[in-house]
Amino acid sequence: MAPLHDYLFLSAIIFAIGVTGVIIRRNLIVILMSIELMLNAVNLTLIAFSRSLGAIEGQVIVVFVMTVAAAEAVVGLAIIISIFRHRQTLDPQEMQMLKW
Amino acid sequence: MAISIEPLSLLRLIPLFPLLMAAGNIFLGAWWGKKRSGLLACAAVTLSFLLSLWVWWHLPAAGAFRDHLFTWIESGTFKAAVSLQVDPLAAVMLFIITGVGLLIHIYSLGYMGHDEGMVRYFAYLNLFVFFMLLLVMADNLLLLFVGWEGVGLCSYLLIGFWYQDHTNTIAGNKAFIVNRIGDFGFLLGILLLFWELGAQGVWTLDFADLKQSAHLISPQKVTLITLLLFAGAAGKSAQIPLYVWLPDAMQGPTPVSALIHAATMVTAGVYMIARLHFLFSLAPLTLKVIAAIGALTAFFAATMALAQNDIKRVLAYSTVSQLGYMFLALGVGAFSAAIFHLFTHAFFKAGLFLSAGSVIHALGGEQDMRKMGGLRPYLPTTYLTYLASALALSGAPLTAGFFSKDQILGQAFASPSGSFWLWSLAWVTAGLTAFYMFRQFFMVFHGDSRVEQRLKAHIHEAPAVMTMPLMVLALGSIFAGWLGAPEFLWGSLWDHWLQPFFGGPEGIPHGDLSQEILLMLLALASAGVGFFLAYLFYGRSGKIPDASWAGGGLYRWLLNRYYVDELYDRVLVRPLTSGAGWCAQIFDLGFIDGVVNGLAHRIREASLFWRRLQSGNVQHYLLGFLAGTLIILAYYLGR
Amino acid sequence: MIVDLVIIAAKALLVLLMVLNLAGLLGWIERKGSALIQDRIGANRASIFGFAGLGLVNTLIADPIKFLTKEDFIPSRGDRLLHTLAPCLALFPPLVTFAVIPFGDVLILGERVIPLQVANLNVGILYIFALASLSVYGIAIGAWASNNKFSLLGGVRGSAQMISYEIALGLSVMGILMIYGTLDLQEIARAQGELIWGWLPAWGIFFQPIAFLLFFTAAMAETKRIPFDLPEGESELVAGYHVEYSGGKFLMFFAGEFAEIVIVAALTATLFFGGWQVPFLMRDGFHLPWGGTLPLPHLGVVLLQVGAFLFKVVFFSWLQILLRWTLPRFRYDQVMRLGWKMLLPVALANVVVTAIIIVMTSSSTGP
Amino acid sequence: MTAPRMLFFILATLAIASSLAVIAQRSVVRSAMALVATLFLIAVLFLALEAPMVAFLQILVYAGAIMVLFLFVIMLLHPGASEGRRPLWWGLGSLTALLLALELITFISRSSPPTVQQRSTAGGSFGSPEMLARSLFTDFVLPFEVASVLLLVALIGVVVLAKREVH
Repeated sequence: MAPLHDYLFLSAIIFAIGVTGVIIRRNLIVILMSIELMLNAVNLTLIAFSRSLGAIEGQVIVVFVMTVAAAEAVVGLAIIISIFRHRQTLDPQEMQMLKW
Repeated sequence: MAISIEPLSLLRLIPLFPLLMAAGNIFLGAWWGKKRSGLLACAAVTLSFLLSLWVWWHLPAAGAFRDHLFTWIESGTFKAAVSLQVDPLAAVMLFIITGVGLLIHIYSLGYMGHDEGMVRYFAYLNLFVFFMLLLVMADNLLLLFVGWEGVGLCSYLLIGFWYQDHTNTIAGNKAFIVNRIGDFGFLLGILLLFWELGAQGVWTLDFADLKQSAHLISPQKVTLITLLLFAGAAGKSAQIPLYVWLPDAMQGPTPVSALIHAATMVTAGVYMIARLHFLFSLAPLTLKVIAAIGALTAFFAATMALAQNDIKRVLAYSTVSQLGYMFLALGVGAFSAAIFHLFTHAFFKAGLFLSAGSVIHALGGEQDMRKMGGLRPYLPTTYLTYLASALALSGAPLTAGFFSKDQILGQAFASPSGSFWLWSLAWVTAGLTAFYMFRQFFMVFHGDSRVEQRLKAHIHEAPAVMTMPLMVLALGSIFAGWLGAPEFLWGSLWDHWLQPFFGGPEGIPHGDLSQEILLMLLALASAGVGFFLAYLFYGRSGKIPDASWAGGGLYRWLLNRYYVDELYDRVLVRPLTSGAGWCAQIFDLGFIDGVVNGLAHRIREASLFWRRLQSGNVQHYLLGFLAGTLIILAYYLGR
Repeated sequence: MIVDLVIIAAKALLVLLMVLNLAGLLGWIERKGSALIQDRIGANRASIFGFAGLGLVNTLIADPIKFLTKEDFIPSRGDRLLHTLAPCLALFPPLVTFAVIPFGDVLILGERVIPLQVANLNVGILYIFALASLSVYGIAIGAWASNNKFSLLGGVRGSAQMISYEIALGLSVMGILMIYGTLDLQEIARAQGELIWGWLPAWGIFFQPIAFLLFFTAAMAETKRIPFDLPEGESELVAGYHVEYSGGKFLMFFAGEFAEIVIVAALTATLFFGGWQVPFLMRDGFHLPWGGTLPLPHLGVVLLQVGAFLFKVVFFSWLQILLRWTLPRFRYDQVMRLGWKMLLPVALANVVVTAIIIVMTSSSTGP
Repeated sequence: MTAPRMLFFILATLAIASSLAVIAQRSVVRSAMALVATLFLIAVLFLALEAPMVAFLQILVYAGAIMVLFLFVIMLLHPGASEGRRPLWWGLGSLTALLLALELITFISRSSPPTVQQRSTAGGSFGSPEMLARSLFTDFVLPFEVASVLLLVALIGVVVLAKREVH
């Protein structure tokens, strides 16, 4: 097994990539996917620590993270659909008025 | 000295009847019809009167009655209850309010019989009685204030009763506004009293508790409090400088004038000071002020009454003058005498007003005395009742006014806080009183008739429903004073009655007998001179003398009531309105709006700049958020 | 070490060949079978040296050659990368899925005990579902990359349909998992070797008949074949998600589809029909419930087991083809209604009832 | 370098490459496919970390359900307009993210690895379904139920949000 630090580094890098995606992309779907990326980076950390500490709780929490991520993605996509129906765009810059 | 208090749930019925009937007349009056509404209103007051009599009868045995209804406000240790209390002082007031009130109600049945708004009239009248009863029976200052304000409201409603006439509504407004000025002082006084006592750890407004702990307040504060309270009393009881509303208030129906402005409402101030006598006794300076203002009011109002030609205005100034007497008595510490004069005054002033009402009624609404004269054969009953009341007011021997006024004069001279100057002012006023009363008497009933021809045929005596109350009041004017005869005659039942309330004999100081008799004779002489002069100028010739006999200037001065209204207009109202206008149109627009708008503009400009930060773009926020995270992380890294 | 790797590689190769060959064979079975059902002759033209071989030459040799030599057409505005990736994604999951399906018990060669399963995973079922869920991408990506509205509609239909039926599929298996108490397919297969009341094999079908129907229906829907071939729907969408595919890529889609059939058949056999189990066959031979025993050599037992497994797989493949050529196509709303409003509630109820029965009988011995 | 470590580096490189592809692709579908690849690779890493159950759940839930939903929405909306170029903003965003990565890595490398305490793996090997289920249905049973409610809420919310008004 690779040392814990390797996994943490990988996780940090993937997380940073996810952050970059959220900041620079101008497509709501890609932004949402970048958020999933960040969540996965965190999951990786949890699993790595779970393995390293010999504690199953890390894996349990990952299961919960997945549950919440599923709910989040579904609701997010529903919002995107409903925004797209109103505005015909997915660019967050077009949604600065806090209203339809 | 503790007064034993007995609970008596009957008390709540006394104000309840008028209240219920007022509500009934307001909501169901149209259905009942005029006649029934009047009769029901009278019945309600009759019931209250009978209950009051019953209470009066049982009071000496009990000491005082109390009826706790419910707790109104409860905050910490402070508790204000809606509870009624009747002690000797309140009992006197109850008798006056319900008794004289009942007579006026009955009289109104005749006087207002043809009026469109009779239902409304009786509703107001009952409401007025209710509030007055509440004021008198309240066992704490807060409830008293409720009644106080309610009375003010009702006076406004009743003065402006014939609201179709603009001057009436103006008069109603004036009464209300001037009263508000006094009420403001009153309210401040209550709050200050409450606060100062609270600072001493006593959170209360109950009269009984106040009496226990009034001495805790520092003298300066007591002086301030009592002066503020007196401002309220001056407003309600029409003292200098707030008396101006009362003469104008004569715009209301005459029975209203009798009820409000002679017998009951204006006595509220006197009653309040008597009720809080323990507090005022702690403030000698305030008492001096009250005495001085009372004496001055008495004198000046009497002089103003000299030259009036309106039959009700003369009486109005007379009322102000007599109230001045009462305040003089209060000021010299003769609380009992003040209440006694209030009591007798209620009879003869109500009698005078109602008699005047009878005259006005007979002449179809004419109020100018210059268009009267020689009415004696037409109105025999009114003539007699008027004469009796006028005699009482003038202080003719053995009438009610004689005893009460004599007591005040005596106290003004003899009591420790009295003085020669106070006495002499009151003494001169007594002469003036006799003069203007009989001037009026002669102008109305004697001499040549100056009644307009078209009215002459219709002059008639009032119906029995009006004359009966007149006769009762006339009898009262003669005999009510006998309750308070001086020691050297048969002694004062009155002082025995009120003694438990005002406390020991220190409230009724007595000079020696010879001095007392001397003062009495002097007062009689003054009244006699007044009467003689009135006869000389107005009674003998049967004509109205040329007004300029005493030098045109002084006469005009008096006729126009010292131009006080004009003075107030110039000094207070105009500067105030013009100042307000300046504030509204120049200061407000130019300065305040300028400052506010300028500020708003600056803020707007700043906001327009800073709001760029809030782009609405989530990604910008995230970048800021990330930058913050980076800084925090860097901080921990750098440590 | 090296030997282990070789054995694993050999097993993987064996399974892969088995699946691919089976898939190819199924192509022939389908052609000839459908001809049989529709009372016609079927493929019989292509021949090698005059040998048409009941159409075998056609399906096994001529068709692949034809496909592979056809032009590989990519729509000009499509996504070239994804267009190429899609058929791989369609073929890859079914092939890999076979890794956890046991095709026999153990083969003992001298000292060496070789489990007849490519990879022994304790979460085997999950593995299968995970990979099955990936097969959506084949059609979704292929549809999108084609830049064709029929493709796109087919792709949308396909992904919705597969997500919908995945739930019913998973839930229907829950009952089996609860009864056998494991996610390991080999364990499940072994557990089915026992006997109830001394004579009835403890096959899943006897415990979970409803689950079997649900599973088979949902699995057929997952394979996107008639009556569930809405993603293709010739009459509506021309050819659905693979309108724009031709040549080798189309062959891959085609092969993937047949591989899925094999997977479904293998899974059905493993979960509900004893997998490689032959009734009453133990490791040392037959033990009949009424007392008779028939000892067999080890190799013979293994061959019998593998043969039984193969037989079951072929049987269920044939059953699917039979159904495909028997039933008409559903309407799309009917498909969705069947999935969400019938299969799903029934599967849920089945899980609950199974759980209750298990709890009630847990004091006594469960299978 | 041992074989597992080499395997890790191969997987890590691939994961980073594919996650970069997620944010770098102009085509949304390609981004999604890159994300699927990343998820798959992370699942493999999970396997290496003795979490097979979570690994397959990851594929099943993330790759199999969530990402299909993404694809589904992409195909449904078919967003055509491509994003405008904003080099300055991209540079700024990338720079900050890079800084974040650097700081995180520095932070991690400075920290000492936690002390390893192997716990008794009652009921199956570590990461087995039994062990996970035992933990899930004993210590975490309340979160588990709450999560189920959350899913229900999300379900209803999505129906409300995305359902077209039918008049």
